[in-house]
Amino acid sequence: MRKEVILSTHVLRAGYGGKPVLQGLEIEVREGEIVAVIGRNGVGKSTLMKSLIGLVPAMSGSIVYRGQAVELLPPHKRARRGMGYVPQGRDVFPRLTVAENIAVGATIKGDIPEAGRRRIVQAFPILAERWSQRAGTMSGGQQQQLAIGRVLIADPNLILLDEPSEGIQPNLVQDIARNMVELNRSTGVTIILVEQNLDMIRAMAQRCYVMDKGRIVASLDCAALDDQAEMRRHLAV
Amino acid sequence: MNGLVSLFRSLEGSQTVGRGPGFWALFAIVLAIACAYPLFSDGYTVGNTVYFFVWVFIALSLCLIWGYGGSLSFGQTAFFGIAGYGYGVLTINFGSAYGFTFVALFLAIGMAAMFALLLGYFMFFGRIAGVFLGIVTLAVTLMLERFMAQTAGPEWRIGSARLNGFNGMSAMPPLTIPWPGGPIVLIADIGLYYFVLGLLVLVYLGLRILMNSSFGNVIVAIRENPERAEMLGYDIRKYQLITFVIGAALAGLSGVLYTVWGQYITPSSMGMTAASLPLIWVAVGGRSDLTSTVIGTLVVLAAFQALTIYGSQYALVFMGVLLVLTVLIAPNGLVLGVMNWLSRLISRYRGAK
Amino acid sequence: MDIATLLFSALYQFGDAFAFLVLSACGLAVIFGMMGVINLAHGEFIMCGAYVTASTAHAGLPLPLAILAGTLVSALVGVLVELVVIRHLYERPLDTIVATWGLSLIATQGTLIMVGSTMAGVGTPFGSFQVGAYSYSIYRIVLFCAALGVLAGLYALFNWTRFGVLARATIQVPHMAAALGVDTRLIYSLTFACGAGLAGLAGGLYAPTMTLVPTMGATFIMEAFVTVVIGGADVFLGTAPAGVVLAVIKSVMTSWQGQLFGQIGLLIAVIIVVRVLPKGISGFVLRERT
Amino acid sequence: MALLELHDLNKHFGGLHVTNSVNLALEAGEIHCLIGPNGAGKSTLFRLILGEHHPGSGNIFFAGENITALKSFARIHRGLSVKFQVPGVFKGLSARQNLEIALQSRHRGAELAQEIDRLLAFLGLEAEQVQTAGNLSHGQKQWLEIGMAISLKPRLLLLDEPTAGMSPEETHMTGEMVQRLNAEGMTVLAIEHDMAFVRQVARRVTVLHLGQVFAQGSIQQIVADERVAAIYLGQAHA
Amino acid sequence: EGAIKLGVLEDQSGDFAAATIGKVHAIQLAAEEINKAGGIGGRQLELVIYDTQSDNTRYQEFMRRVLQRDKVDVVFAGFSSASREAYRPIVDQLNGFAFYNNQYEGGVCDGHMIVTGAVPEQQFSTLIPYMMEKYGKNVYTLAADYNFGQISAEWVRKIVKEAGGKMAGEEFIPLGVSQFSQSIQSIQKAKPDFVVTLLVGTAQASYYEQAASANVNLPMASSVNVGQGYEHKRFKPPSLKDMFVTTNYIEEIDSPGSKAFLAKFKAKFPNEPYVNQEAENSYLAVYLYKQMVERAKSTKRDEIRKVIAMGDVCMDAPEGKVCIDPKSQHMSHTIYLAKVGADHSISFPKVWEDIKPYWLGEAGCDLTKKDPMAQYTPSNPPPKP
Ligand SMILES: Nc1ncnc2c1ncn2[C@@H]1O[C@H](COP(=O)(O)OP(=O)(O)OP(=O)(O)O)[C@@H](O)[C@H]1O
Ligand SMILES: Nc1ncnc2c1ncn2[C@@H]1O[C@H](COP(=O)(O)OP(=O)(O)OP(=O)(O)O)[C@@H](O)[C@H]1O
Ligand SMILES: NC(N)=O
Ligand SMILES: [Mg+2]
Ligand SMILES: [Mg+2]
Repeated sequence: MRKEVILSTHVLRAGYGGKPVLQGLEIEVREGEIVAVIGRNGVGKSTLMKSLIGLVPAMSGSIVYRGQAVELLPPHKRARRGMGYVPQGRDVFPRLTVAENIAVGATIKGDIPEAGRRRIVQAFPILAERWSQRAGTMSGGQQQQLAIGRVLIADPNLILLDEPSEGIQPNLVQDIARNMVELNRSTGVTIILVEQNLDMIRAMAQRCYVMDKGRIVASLDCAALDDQAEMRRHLAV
Repeated sequence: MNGLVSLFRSLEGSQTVGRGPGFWALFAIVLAIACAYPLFSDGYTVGNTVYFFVWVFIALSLCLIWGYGGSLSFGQTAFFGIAGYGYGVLTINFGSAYGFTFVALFLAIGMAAMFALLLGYFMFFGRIAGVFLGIVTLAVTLMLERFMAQTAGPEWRIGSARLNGFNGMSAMPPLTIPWPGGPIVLIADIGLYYFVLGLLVLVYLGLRILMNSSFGNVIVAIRENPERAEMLGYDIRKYQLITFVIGAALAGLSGVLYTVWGQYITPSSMGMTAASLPLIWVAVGGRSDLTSTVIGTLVVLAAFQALTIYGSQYALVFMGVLLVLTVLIAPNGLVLGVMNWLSRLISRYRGAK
Repeated sequence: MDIATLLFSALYQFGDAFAFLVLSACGLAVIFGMMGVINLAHGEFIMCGAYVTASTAHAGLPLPLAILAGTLVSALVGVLVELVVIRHLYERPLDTIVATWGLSLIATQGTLIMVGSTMAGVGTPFGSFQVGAYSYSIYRIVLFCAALGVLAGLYALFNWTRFGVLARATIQVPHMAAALGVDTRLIYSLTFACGAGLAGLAGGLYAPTMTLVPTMGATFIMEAFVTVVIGGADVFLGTAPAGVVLAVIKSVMTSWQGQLFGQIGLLIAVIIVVRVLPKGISGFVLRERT
Repeated sequence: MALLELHDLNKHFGGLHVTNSVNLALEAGEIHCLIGPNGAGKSTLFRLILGEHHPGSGNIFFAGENITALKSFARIHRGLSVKFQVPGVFKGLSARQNLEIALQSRHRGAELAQEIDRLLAFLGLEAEQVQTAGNLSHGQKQWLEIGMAISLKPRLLLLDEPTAGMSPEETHMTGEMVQRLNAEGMTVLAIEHDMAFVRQVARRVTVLHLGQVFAQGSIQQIVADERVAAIYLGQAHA
Repeated sequence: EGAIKLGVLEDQSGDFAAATIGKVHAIQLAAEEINKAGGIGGRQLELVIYDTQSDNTRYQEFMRRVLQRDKVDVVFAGFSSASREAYRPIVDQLNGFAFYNNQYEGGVCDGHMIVTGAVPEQQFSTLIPYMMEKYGKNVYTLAADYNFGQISAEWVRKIVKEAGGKMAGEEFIPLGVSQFSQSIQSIQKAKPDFVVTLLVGTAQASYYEQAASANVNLPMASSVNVGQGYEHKRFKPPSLKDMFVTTNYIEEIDSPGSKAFLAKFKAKFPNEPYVNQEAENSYLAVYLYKQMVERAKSTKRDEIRKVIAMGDVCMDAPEGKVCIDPKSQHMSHTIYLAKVGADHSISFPKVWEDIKPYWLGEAGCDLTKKDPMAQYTPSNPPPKP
């Protein structure tokens, strides 16, 4: 039996200051899937993620999440319905400690759940080591780990990951990919992944949207990523 | 001809709104009107316009330091006051003969600039930035005010000039041009009007050239990201200090002109209210553009005066409402907002053609 | 005069200066430190608290309840102001200078028009006590205790409660806080209300000891700003030590050379502290970690 | 003679020993990559070289001159330039203005305009030149910052994760760019986690771990080093 | 000939509003009465009123406006001395004519100005000796730290010394200060017999409440409180207990003239919180102006000054008889000693009639001969001819 559609967009247009970046974009993601979104710099991948979580308002079109239209909801309500967002560039709270950053991530849970805490410090031991360091003083890669941990703590149903491998050491990229896949297997969490790191996509995603100029131009099987000709056709610079 | 073109080119650039023949034609028209209108107007209007012009210099100084340079300064009125008192002390002691009032004008501005050099060195080389800069400058200003306010006693005199405490210093001679047939005294009327208008045009154009030069670029770069600017090899402290001193000189010019206009200067010119008003004018106009600052300052001054005249007890309430609405409706400042909107309209119109 | 009397009088003067500095500054510190908003209408929130306290006291409410009423009304006005004006300005904090300046004009003149140019005072409760040759007002001790209480309460609120963490997160990266499920609008409203309420509390507490006029807020402003600046961006690590340092400077300078020196001493302290610790006291405390 | 020499550089943050007696010599004309786990102290080392942080002890020599006590801008004047890990563009200014500010100390007038155009084309940002830099996408900001860094024509270019957020093709292009600049005589020190890039450009690689130089050698030697695989590369690259 | 225009520049908002709104009302009342009774020499009196918002620059703007644009015949302007000094150069420059209807530190010797308020020699030469006789010779002064406070304190010092007393201490308080714990202690330490409080502005008035709650319990003497800021009405009793004030008018004065004035005032402005001395000064100034214009048959300043020079410009004001001194163009007053009781009721232990503003004239200011357009102080007197 095919799983339910957890998230879909219909002719979604969204952008900044009246100028749409997303030009009638359509995606459909099923429960438990890991879907990657790829595309060149500036085509609108991050804009898509932001409009899914609600940080960039939809100008027209709709976003349906678990059967309900959410495009008019503010971000915090979407988060409360189970969406989690790891932004590009990390955006940790610089003057809060690691612990406090995670506490904010856990806001919809109330307190930091002990099980969740154990899970993330297992995945990212550095977080436990630096539990009361101010996040702004962590190294780039440490911040990235914190940003991911901060979202996982709330047990989201859908995780929006915007270039999570950026700035992370290679062996940890593999670990993160493995961890996320494991999480996906064990909890059925759905993941939308924007990535440039093909290894990570291969390690995680089953399906892959190719984006260009604010539209989805192809939906591929991730196996196709190895097909140089196919890739060049879509991502030609 | 080529020189003229390159002069115009240096007046335009990405740091200032307004370019091209259209803008300069408008500028020429406005200037012509400004030159002609005293001939058709009464003494009060002319004197009052001079009064408005006087404040434009301090507004421009803040536009430079805050709008372009990103350093919030509550200290402009300190420079204003120092130069005002400086002019008073000099001219009361040495009189107005042989054009000394103009020497005093420059010396007084020099005093303000020197003070700014000292204060600025202390702040910028101590890497004080942001609100802290605003507060240090405010503290200095208030200290000057408190100090001057208590100088009523006879012991507070410099030469024959009594500082005269809170009541303020008065009876300094106005600007006086020595002339064969008897000196020409520039009281707050046509003479002073043309003098101040001339200064205003010079300062405005001069600042346009400055801000569109590579110096201006660096100033703006420091506002946007001081660390990056330094990593491009600019000694940001020097640039900030120079801007601060230029700004102080402009504020000082304002102070001297104010003193000359009313033959009066008082510690309350350096008080909390006086310190915040230029911020208001500049912010309402649009702090990151010279033209907006000039227009904005004149508009706010005129509007507030008109409100005070016709608004009776509601005047201050209206002013408050006006300020709040401006900030809410025109995020970049009223004048800059309107100008941007106009230029969008024009480019759309051009595009349609 | 014996040492004990001298010591007590020095302590009393210190406590008095401390209370005034801290109570003046707390509301401002919360709004500036937490939200980055420079609230030039701070004095008017104080005035609001004082006016409400005085009028409810005239109406027969016991003073503590009247002060509570003053605090609450100020907080409510704060919510309103936040909703209508401040909310739209978080992206451009410098514009809040203009907006709050405007609000302060409206508040001062509006009060003058609606309530009149003065309001009758309520009188200071509790009377006085004698130590050595001097007699002191008991109420001043109450003010000192109130200042300590407010500091402790604030510290607990912002460091030990979830609200505190969420508020600080919201101020730092608002969009990210929202994306993590924080209702940022609510947080903003509550924080601003907290600052406004604290200003109102200061007004209410000082109402019995002061002239009640629409412009009364102005007399708190300088002390408030000075304390906040010396404290630095982190309200809770900064305000208390700043209050201590400044109260010492102020009370020593004032008793030595009079009020003018007390005030000039404060201003010089600002300049020196900012020069030595460009990020204020809290910046210094946190320097290792930033 | 080495262009850049670090002698026993130490830096502490509170109790954390972030760089621990780092010694490093960079020959003029080489492309050197600095790799190492997150938090190893790589970015901190850059900040020390640039004068953003000051070392607790140790010395920095650039072209034979001890620059340890110089202010940042003075080091830039000596011929250093940097692209930071988190792009620090002038957010409120257009992309074009950003480049103008970087280029104006070396070019004037019409020549400056041409130079900007050339650079914009080179960075692929022509379409975005009037866009406010703060509104560029992450990758575009990276490109812009790289453009600003190279426009100073430094003797030593420091790149902190230049290809983060770039697609494989773009990473490759960046590599080619670095090689071209190097051919023109620029020495490059780059921090990267992207091994494809490191393989492409690096002649020598230094691995930093826990603030110490952990290994050094050619890329082949480093990749073959099991200890490096254990702490950093993992199996995929081994 | 049209109406006679009287410009009014007073602070109806801002810091000083509490003490000055009543001045505007008093002028309006007088103008209405005069106009009902046929005007000034048959010409109606027209008021041109601007709110100067307790802001010196507004005085400068509007003084120009009333003189040049509105072309008024005379201006009534100013509360604080700073505001007066701000507009005075403009009046001089534009050859205007202005009344300053305020009690102040004294010393303005300017032919373009008439001052109807009381000056230190009138208030202190009466008050200080009385207090010293009654309470003792050890005097402490607490004064606002600006011209008014400093010059008044100088007067107090001089008079105390002349009367064989001694200054137990002196403190000057910057304007806007509202906290007095340390000052209160300094006073207690000095153990004076009474305190002269020359506190100006609403903030400084907080002293009384704070001193009372610390149980200072010393008699107080003032030339400025009660008469100007009606503190006895605003503070809860007994904080002003045993305060003695010399004033030329307050609404409690129980003479027929005062009662009639008060009745008319309250009828027209029922919400007026208090009718203070500045209101009465302003009120009588309008009538004084009427008299002078009618006698001069002109509104020209020079003609009016000729009338003043005769030395008999007097009138029966609500306070009693007042006359203009030709040398200084200041006014003689009836000085009332007001005593504030424990319940804040006012009694008048003593009244001095026809106290002259003698100092300027004696020091060498003679406007009938020479117009220096300057302000002098006891330590900076006019140059001897
Ligand atoms: N705040 C903003 N205001 C205006 N335009 C923006 C803003 N943010 C991004 N853009 C523009 O929108 C387009 C898409 O940006 P987006 O960040 O979605 O790209 P992206 O696909 O994520 O690129 P990258 O791979 O570089 O992260 C870009 O051209 C960018 O310049
Ligand atoms: N101001 C500071 N206060 C405390 N610790 C700091 C500070 N700055 C950096 N650190 C710590 O120093 C270590 C080195 O940081 P650095 O940014 O140099 O790492 P990096 O090697 O660049 O890592 P990445 O690859 O993740 O960017 C980290 O553990 C970081 O948490
Ligand atoms: N004139 C006064 N009281 O300032
Ligand atoms: Mg992106
Ligand atoms: Mg790094």
